[in-house]
Amino acid sequence: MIPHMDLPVITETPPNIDWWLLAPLATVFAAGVLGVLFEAFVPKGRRRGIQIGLAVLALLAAFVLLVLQVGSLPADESGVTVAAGVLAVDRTVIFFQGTITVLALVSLLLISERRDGRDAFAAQAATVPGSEEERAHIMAGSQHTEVYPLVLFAVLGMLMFPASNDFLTMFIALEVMSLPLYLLCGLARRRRLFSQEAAVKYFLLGAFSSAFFLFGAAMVYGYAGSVNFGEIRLAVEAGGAEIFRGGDGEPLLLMGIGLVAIGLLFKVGAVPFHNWKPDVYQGAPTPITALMASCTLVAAFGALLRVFFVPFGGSAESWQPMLWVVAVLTMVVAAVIAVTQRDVKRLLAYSSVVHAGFVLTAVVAGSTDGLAGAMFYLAAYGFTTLGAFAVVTLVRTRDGGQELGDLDRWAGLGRRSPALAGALALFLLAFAGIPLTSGFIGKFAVFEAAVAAGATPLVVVGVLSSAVTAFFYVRIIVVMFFRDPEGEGPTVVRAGAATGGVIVIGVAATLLLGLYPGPVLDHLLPSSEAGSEPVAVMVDQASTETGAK
Amino acid sequence: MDPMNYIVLAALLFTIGAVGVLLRRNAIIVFMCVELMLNACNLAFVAFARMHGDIEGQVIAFFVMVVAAAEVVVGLAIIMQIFRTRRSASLDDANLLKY
Amino acid sequence: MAVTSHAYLAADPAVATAADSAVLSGAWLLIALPLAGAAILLLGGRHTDKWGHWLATALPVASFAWALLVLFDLLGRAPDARGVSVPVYQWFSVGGFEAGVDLLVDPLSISFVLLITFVGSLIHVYSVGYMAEDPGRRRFFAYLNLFVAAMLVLVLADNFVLLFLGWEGVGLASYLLIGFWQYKPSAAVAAKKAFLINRVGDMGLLIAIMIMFSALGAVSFSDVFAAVPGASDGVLLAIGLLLLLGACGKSAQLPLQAWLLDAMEGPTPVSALIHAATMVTAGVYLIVRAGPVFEGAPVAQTAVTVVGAATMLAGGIIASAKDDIKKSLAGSTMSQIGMMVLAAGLGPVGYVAAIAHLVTHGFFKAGLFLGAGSVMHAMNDGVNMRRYGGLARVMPVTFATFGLGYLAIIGFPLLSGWWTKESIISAAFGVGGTEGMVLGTAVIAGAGLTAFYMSRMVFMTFLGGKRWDEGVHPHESPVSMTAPMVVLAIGSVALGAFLTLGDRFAGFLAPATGAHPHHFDVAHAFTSPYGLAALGVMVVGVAAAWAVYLRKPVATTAPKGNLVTVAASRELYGNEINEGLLMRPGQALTGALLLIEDKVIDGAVNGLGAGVLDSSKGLGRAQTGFARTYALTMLFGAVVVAATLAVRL
Amino acid sequence: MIPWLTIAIALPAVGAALVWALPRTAAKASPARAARTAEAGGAAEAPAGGGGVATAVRPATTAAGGGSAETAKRITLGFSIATLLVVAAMALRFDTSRAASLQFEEVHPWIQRFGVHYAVGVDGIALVLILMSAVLVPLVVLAAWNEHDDRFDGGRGYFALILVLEAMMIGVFAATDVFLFYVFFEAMLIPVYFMIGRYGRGDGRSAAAVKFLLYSLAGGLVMLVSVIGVYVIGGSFLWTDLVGEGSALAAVDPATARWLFLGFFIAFAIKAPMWPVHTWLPSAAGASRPGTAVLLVGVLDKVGTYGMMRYCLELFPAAVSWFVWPVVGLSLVSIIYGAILAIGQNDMMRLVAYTSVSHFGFITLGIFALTAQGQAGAALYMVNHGFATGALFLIVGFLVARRGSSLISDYGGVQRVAPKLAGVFLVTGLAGLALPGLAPFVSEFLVFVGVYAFHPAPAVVAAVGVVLAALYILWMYQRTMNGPTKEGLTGLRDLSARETWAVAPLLALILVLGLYPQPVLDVINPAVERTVGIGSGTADAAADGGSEGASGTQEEEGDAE
Repeated sequence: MIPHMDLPVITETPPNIDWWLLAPLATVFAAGVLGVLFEAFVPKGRRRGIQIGLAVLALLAAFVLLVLQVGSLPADESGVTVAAGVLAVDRTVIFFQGTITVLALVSLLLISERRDGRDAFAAQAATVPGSEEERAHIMAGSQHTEVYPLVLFAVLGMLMFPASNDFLTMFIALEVMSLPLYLLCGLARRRRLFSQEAAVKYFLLGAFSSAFFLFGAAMVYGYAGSVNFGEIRLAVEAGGAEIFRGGDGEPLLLMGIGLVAIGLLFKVGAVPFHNWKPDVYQGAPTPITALMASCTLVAAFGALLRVFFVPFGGSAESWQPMLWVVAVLTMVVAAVIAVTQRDVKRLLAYSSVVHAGFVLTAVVAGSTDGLAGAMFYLAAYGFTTLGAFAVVTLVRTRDGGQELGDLDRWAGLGRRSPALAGALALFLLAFAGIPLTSGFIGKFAVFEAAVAAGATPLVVVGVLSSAVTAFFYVRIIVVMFFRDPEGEGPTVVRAGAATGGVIVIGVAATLLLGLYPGPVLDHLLPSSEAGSEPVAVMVDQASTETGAK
Repeated sequence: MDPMNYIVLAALLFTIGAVGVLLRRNAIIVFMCVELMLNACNLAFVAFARMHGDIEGQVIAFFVMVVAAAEVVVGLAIIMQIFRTRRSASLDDANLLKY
Repeated sequence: MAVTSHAYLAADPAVATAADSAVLSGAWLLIALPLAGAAILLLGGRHTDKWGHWLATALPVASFAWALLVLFDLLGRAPDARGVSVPVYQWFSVGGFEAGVDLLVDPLSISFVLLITFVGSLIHVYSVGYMAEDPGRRRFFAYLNLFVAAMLVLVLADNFVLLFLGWEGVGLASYLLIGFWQYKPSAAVAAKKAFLINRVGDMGLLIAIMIMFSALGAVSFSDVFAAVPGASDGVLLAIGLLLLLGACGKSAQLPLQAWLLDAMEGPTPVSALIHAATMVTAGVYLIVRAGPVFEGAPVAQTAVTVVGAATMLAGGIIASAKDDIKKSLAGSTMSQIGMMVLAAGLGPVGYVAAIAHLVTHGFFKAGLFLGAGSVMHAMNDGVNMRRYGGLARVMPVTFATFGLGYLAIIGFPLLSGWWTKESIISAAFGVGGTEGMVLGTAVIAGAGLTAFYMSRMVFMTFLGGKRWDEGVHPHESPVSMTAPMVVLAIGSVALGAFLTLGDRFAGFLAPATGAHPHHFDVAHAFTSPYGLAALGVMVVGVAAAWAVYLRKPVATTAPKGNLVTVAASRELYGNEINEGLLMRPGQALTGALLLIEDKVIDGAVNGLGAGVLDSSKGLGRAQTGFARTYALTMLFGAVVVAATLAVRL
Repeated sequence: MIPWLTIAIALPAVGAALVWALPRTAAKASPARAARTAEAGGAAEAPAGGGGVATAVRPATTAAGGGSAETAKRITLGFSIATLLVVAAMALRFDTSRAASLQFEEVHPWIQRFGVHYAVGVDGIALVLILMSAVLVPLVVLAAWNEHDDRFDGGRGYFALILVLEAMMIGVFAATDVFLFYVFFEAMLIPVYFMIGRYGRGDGRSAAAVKFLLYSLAGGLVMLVSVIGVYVIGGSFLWTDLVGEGSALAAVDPATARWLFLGFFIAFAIKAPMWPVHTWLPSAAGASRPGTAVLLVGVLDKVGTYGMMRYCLELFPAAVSWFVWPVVGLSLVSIIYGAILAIGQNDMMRLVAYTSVSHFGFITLGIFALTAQGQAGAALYMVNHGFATGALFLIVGFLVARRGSSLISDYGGVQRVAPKLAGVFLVTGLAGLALPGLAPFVSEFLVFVGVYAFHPAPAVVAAVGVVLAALYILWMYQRTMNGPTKEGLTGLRDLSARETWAVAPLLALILVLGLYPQPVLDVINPAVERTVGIGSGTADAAADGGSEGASGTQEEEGDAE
């Protein structure tokens, strides 16, 4: 029977909302709203400091709350749903949210970094590039402190995305996450034309894809009679809502899966839904690129894993072939294209596409180990990629102006500033999956899951493509260390405390997760003791009332 | 009549929107096509809600409208910005970033 | 019968213990002494320049002395107890494969030891004078000592692996000594050539050892020979032929003869010791030592005799045409060793004859070489006999000694060569049948050739008119050089008789080489038809040489000559054949492989890389920068997704 | 009990950290100076820089080296010697009677989730290989002493990398956990990659480094699949759990076993290097400093052959028989092909590299002959080859240090001016052509005997390599050392004391192991018997009756003793 029929009753006894479990999201949300208010009421001069403080505090608080929540989760069952079943809270979700919060904090360091009083963002985005008033604004040293509230909202969306327990919430989370990012992409201080173009492309394609997602959600709703993941799971097992008991609902479900998949694969940037990534990564202000490359990817995969494992978990054999094809395409095509890239940010964009492909192999595995592998991979990759982008922000053209994207002009960096180049080299080796770095453990985790699930051919493709990727990572090292600097070579602006901190954190995480991943793997990640089916560790209550304790 | 027809209509609208995105150069119109796709989704939700005989789908439609509105705000801002810079709203003019 | 003839080899040899006799258990000193000399001189460096050569000379002498003690010790035993194996230490062993550093002291090996150490010592003495001015004298003596040590290992080894060690050791020593004047490119090339061709032979020996182990299950003489009766003919034949290949390499037998004449680039003492008296005879030793195997493989034996006969004649022909005195002697060496190999191929009958001739040849050939060396010394290192002549008066001692050696080698009755050559001839005919006839005749022909070219050499060098280059003032050599020549001359005269009369040597060797029916009868040697024939051809040979080279003056430059003489002087085109058959194809192959490596194997990899790059550029094109194209690709993606999902329907 | 292996691994690692931690005086060089040294360095890197180079290098080094470079070398030498002492002390405690079983075992859980342990231990083969590595490193350091023409850190980084590499080399031989082995196996590439690309010789060095890395990485990644497969099937990474009848891995069906075997084998074949995946070696050797080449060819490549014995054979006995003949075939090609190409080379470094291709052919041949002699010979060959080829590379290095070129055509008549150097060169060369009395002979001979017992044909074909070896060594020697002395070489220095000390120990080892190898064999044999047990059955299948019967009896006798 369908619980919604007696909706009026609920209005009399309002659903019990567990604020404690909602607290992290609420904190970030509140901070965002507060930030907007500050924009309105705090005088220009003081805004920046306050905004940064607010954002950092909010994220820290959120993280602490998340850590505390782990304790308060019922030990026996995998987790609970809150707010009338729209959000799920289980250990997987908390891991994703925790990772996102930390990564967001780190990238916030990058965002807040500024050199001789100028951060990475346009003085006044509304002004036309090269125009008089732009110059005036620059002179006046005006700046967009709205960046911080926007980041907070984006993070809010990211935190909701993997936690949503129905398609509507997920759609909203998707938009809450994306809309601020669309704007942030357009705010670069230098090369603003690139930045604006990136924003437009990201926005239109993003909207396009979310339309697909939504239509898919509609189809699923049509098939299952509900958008709640738990309900859908039951419906899939039952063969559809009772109007389809004839069993002719299958096409709807498949359409739904497909369209929803498109929306999510776009966000993770899987081939052939990846085109936006290189352009946007290159055009956006590097700190924002870092944010997207780390946090957004984690969030998007969190959602993707949830969708494929919980509501569609019952019909794995129907979507697995699709993911096989996409994964192969992603790993091969992106790796091959990347080989000839010249711009470091585009290169990193393609590399993130390839890594998305590797994670997809774990999704294909469709097992708890796969889930765990993907989670570890994403966390490890997030830190490494943040570090890499941090290094990118430091390498500038001779005139000290904009970042130097062209790799060929990085020659001799390794001899000029060994520490920086060494750090980048470490990150690249981690991307390439060399042992003793986190990248290797991650690769091993996902591939192990895939092989265990019988997807060995996929893994073979994976290792071959990672051999290809190794080629261009190694090429950067060659340029930095083995070539003599042409002329004066690039300048390296002194790393501010923030950027330096980011790099140090990146190095530390990369090495630590590579040398001693045990604690994370054993304690933070779901283990297959609970059951080889991922749903065993992901909450999937059908009833909307279980949020009540 | 068979409520399934509404679904077909929704699919039709969705397709028209998608094709529009592919064919039109003007950013504004492309964006409107996306809105059309969203509305197709709404129609589908409502129709299904009717078929299932509950109101969940209809509620969703309202949420979607709100989101769409928010999207319009952000979208127009971005498009305006690039329009002012380039004095053109044509998507094809904006291709500095490639290869 | 092979086994019975090698009675003590088949039975486990009496293992010498210290209690048994200190002399025997100390047999390793024979090797250790010269080896120590080499080590001291090489590691000691300049410090040893003063006294190094005297030390190096003293050590072989010491070895010789010890060898004498060993000899008497053996003589003091019952003939069948004269084969004593002296284990020193275990070299290496793996799962049933045993290779020990074990020495086998028996009549055969000890005769070689005596020859090597005695002649070796003399040559050391000679070299003291000969190399007096050479800056590298210390190195030279070190190499000589090294050679003596290696050669002793070769003959004393109790298993084929250790024998192989000595086998390649002498090869190395010969390489070093041929190339002693390495700054002369010709010397360097000759040295390399010698080592390479020897390596081909060594490969044969190596494979033979492999077969022994896997088919006969052992590599020590006694075990191998014990296993011979049970072994299949095929195995024995294979081993025999491969051993023959090894022997050919070391003893410069056809088809591996090409290196010996070039080896004359080395200092003359080297030619005397290594390329006349000792090393080149190792092949004969190997064949005799491995007698049981060959007796088990008649075909292999025939092959041996054929090779021997062919080389004997070829060597003689070459020797007859060379104007370079040392090369001519080298040809003669080939020829004589061919004779020994032939004899060794006859089985037990020939063994003693072969070894006896080997020993006497060691003396007179060494003497001849030393004589040649002293002549060259006198002629400012000129080697062209057409620039010699009439040296008899100037260098009486050299002439006398050389002459005695000459008479000995051409088989002048009652001199050393005569006895041993006669016994070979008789052994050859002793085989009987056509084979006997053919081989015997061949040997006699060879004797004739010997008479011819040796007389030619003597006439051109010592007799006739002076044809010296201007500025050459010949003189007799110092005592340190003449003394050894005298000693060797004495040997050339007397040794043959001493060994042969009363079958002394035969009796001594019998337990090692197998009892043999043949008894040497002097009278018979003079009366028997082949005895007379041998004398006849000798006379003819001398006469012919006299007619050409003494009766009318010798041209100072070689005449064009006819096909035969040209071919002979070109060493019967041996080098050309090697070049055409091996070198050029080899170079072509190398070039081809270099190309393949670059174009095919590396090319494949690089091609792969290029392919990736191209496809990368191609796929990169899809990134047009047009948002609408991206939307299109997404739609294409949607189609892919739909298709892959539709699989389910 | 003392964790010997861990100490041996940790010691060099600590040393490396120390060397890196040194204050860098080099970077502080004034720009003008840097520029000047830049030219000097550039000149030095040109391959045929000519005699002038040797002198041109000096100012560069003095400019950059600074005090720290000198101390760096001292520290490096000290730590490498200390490591050698530790390893030697361990070897003395090694119980030869139980050489077949692992000793000095340490097992600590590392990543529980994947059942990964930090597990080390050595059997006879691993022990001798570790010893070899520990011996080579100090000598390499000594030989590379004056090779720091690097103007940015005075070669300090180079010596640090050497120590890092040593730690990993010991680790890879000691690892008894497949995952740990893989970690070292892959991680080792990085230091070598930098040693070639950053501190190498010539313009081609970065290309060569990339080629090396990609080749090895590709192989390693293929192997990763097999490693995972082993874990998924075998349920553990501990070598001790995986081998033997009872293990889940032994029960796997032959088809799967073959795939897993192949995965491992490809990686090892690339590392070894085996024809046709050998082409990275000549370019890498040609572009690397002699010291690097020693460690690369002398030790790193051994990991390939060692892996074949330890992992391919013992983990997948079911698959072995299927691979025997293909591998034997490839080995033969490697032997002949490598030798012929060596003959055709004009660059000594490349020449020696090709000779190694040929020698590795012998090693793999011996391994897959699956007879006691063959495998013992192969194991011994690994050690001997390390010493012999190592010495050869070092001496070529001395020539390069003098003349700035490794081209044979740039030399001639060296013996006249530098007899000591020429003599040492000759002896090592003779070792290279396996002259009896020198170490390589014993191993090569054992391989021959073992292979013939397995089947005559390959043994006979391989025997041709003996002749070719003589040709490539002696011809190189003739062209460089013999003949009239080339002009420009007349001033050539003979071996310095330092250089003598760098090669003398190797020569001594070559001689001793050539005349009395039994002690080493006593350590190796029992370990080998394990794998022979695997092989013999398949050998029966492969080899024909006659020779097989003999070898069979031989093995029994061997066991009896």
